[in-house]
Amino acid sequence: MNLMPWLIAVPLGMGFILPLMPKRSPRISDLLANLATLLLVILSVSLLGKTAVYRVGGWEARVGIVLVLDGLSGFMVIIVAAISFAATLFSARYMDRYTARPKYYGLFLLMVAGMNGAILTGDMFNLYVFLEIAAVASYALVAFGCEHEELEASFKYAILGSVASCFVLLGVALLYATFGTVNMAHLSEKIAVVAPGTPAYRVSMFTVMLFIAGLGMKAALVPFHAWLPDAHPSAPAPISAMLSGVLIKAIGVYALVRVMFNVVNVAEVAPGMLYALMVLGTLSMVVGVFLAVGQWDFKRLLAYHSISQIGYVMLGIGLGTPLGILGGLFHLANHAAFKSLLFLTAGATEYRTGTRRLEKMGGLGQKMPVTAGSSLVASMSIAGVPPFNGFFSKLIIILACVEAGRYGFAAWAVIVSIMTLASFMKVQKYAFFGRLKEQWVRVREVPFVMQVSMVLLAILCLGMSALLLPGPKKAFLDPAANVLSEGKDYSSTVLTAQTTGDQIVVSRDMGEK
Amino acid sequence: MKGMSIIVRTVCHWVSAFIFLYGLCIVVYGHLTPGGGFAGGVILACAFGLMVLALGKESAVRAFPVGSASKLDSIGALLFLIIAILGLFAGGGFFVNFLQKQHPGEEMALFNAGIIPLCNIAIAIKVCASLFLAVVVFSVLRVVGGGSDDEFASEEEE
Amino acid sequence: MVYPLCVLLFLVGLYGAMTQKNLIKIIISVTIMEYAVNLLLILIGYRAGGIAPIIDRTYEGATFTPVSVDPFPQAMVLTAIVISLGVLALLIAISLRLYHRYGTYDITEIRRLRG
Amino acid sequence: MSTLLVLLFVFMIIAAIVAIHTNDLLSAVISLGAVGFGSSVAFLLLRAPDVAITQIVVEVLCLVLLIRATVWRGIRTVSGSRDTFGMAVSGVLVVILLIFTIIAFEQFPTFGDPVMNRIADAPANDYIRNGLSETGAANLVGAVLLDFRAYDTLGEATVLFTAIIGALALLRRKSRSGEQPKE
Repeated sequence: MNLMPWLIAVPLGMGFILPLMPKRSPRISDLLANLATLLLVILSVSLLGKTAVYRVGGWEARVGIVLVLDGLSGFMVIIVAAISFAATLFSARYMDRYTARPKYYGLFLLMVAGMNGAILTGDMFNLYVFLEIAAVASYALVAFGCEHEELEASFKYAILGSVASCFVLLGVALLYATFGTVNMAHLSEKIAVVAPGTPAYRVSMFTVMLFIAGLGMKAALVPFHAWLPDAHPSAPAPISAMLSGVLIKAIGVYALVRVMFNVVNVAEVAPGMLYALMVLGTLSMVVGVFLAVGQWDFKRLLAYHSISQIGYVMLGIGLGTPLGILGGLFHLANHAAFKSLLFLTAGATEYRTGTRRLEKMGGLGQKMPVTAGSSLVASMSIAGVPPFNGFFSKLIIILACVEAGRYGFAAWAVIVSIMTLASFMKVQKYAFFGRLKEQWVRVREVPFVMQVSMVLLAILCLGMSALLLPGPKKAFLDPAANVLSEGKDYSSTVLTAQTTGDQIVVSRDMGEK
Repeated sequence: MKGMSIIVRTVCHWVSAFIFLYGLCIVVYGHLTPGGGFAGGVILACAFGLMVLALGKESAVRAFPVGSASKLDSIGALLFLIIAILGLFAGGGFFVNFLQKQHPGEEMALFNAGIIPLCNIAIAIKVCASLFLAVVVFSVLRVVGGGSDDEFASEEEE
Repeated sequence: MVYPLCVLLFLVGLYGAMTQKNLIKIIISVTIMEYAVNLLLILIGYRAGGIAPIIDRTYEGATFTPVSVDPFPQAMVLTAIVISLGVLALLIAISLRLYHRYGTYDITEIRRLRG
Repeated sequence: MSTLLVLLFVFMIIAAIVAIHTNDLLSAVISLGAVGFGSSVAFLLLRAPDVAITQIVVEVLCLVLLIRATVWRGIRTVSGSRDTFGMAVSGVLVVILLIFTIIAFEQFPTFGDPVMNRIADAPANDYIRNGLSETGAANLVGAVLLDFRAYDTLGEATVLFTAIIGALALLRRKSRSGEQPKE
């Protein structure tokens, strides 16, 4: 049996069941939610390296909806599953402070289902629908604590998100009116033969702009970033980790990149759009880090760094060269690991000390060694210190810039990297090193499950550098990068897939090239 | 919350019964005539909403308790998913209309179109329950500006 | 003539969402934008002199195909309408809670965050 | 037909402007209702009875929710000054967008010429030709919604479910358990 629909059915079904669970015994909800995310990890790893097209309802790609598993979507699904497992593990004790735990886990899993659906779908309108599931769940989760700041941030986020969704739906409508279909592969086939200057070309360029505005808003690229520094710190820590770690990538970066490379194939049709992507990326990179340097709120600082690091991803992918795309995607995966770990450690210090202000902390490393250690690992990774994963991905992006002759962009990337290092040295100095303050003498390490989830992510941060070794690179990174650099192959892969008995439609392996 | 005058109550009692029947009709004939699970579900919820507005929250909640509404909400959604997964086992694929493929009914008949009427019913249950919940929760809240949690009374009885 | 008017409706909503200072007015503006997109989709699917995409005994087989309007945008719009209803319900819940916390619907007074 | 639609659209645009510019919240909500009912009539004129039914009932429910949430609580008017600078900037932005859209729509397919006429392999053709024989549903919108693209409908039901669960979670009586982490 093909496992692909279960990637969506498992979190969806568990999300429907969990709100029915009794409020009095929160451990049942903990157990079920962790079970679901663990199952997702197993499912996504077992699908690694496959290229498959699944026809929902048995209809062919043109008529019905298809789920497409290729190098890129398999890569994203694993990231989502791994981070959500760490986050549910962390939630088990962290959420003791909040009520209504069954609803929390229900919303959490529905958000994961939305992300998985958006990643796997091969249909523009379906992308919009699943985007909305993930987005609506995240609006509710940001406001979950019902405090002043959380509600305010959530309202701002929800309004901007709804406007962004309107843009996306408008784009889908225009594509449908012009090309008569919303299937991504079918659209791509039709857009590939459009000549520049024709009305259809003009409409598709306008649509790409709408998608950059709409999905860029979800990815928090700079002119559209205003909601992120409010929304991400306000949420409970595991949700901040999910939002910064995977949500902005799954429904922002991934969706935008999929549309731009595989549906419209801007690399050939309109290279100017790629340049726009690079400019937006660099702008996010620079503005994000400048805003982060002056921050004293631990989580808010991390949120500004998310904007900056997403800028790196966009810069790498926007280069359009195979090396740039590889670097961008590798940085995306790395950022998911270290940024969610950083948010979890910020949550752990807040859990024990009750404050997010860096200047009030100090010397916590003596009392919370596991938290401090994993935070150090993550800080080194995000700052790009050599043996850690962040160093390699940033290096690849900078090398790709140089290779493509974009020296200005490379220079900005180096400058931003140095500023990131400075900013995280400040975090480490004020929070974990230095003299222990009087008031924190009685602080203890966080509960065991929270430590486990942080240590798991720290190991991931250390181990991900190994993805650049030839073997893992060929299995994990290359197939994902090939999907984008060979953007026009997407339509033929999906449309020419052969049907076999059990609807498992496997076409040629795209990683082989 | 008190209801309205006796005339309004009596009329609404009758009218909501008819609205309810109309909603059911829309749901069941969804695959033949305009309408379907969503429209029908919203109409059913409107029938309950009318009762909430006219008779007061207590009598409406007596007819359709909030606790069971929130359970029906999950169950309706789950039913829809189960129909989809049944397709995986009985028809060889997620969401395959296995009933229609195996037992095609007579065209234009009520019992026809395989899983479509079943899906309509599941959706109607789900939509009706969730919108009823929305109406009840939004209309019974006593929100006092600048209050603390204790003054905030959203009642979702277990 | 019809399409530009539809886009104008969308832009009126967008203008409202950008300029209004009241939570409920912002929600109303976003809802207007959603209506405009739904209308655009249905306009796209219309066939001049067409009939509704429901087969009955008078129009069967070959006589139906050339006159029916496009059912696909209608299905998309049904989905979009329900999604916007859900988003609206959630937005109202958030603004009710905001009113409970701050005692106002005016966003210029709801400003604890600096972003 | 076309003139009727144009008149309806002009009515809706005026209602939308009223909804945005009035200072009375009740009038704003009622004007939103006018836009919604206008679009419902437009759907009916455009031969989309399913959508018209859904739009009108959803509209009723939206109005009930909005009025019960706001006006019922005695909050009637919008206070506060208007930000002229912000309005000017937004106005310019909207005008720029309008120009862009007009360029994009310049040679947009003419109204009343659906994709089935222009594009031979559009899925809409399959839906109309084979919808009844393959799914058994005479209502083709139902056939698309619940058979050809049932997966979308699952997503849509999930969005509604998520939103309602989220709303219930936000409106719960007590948000923090008050339980301090055990020392």
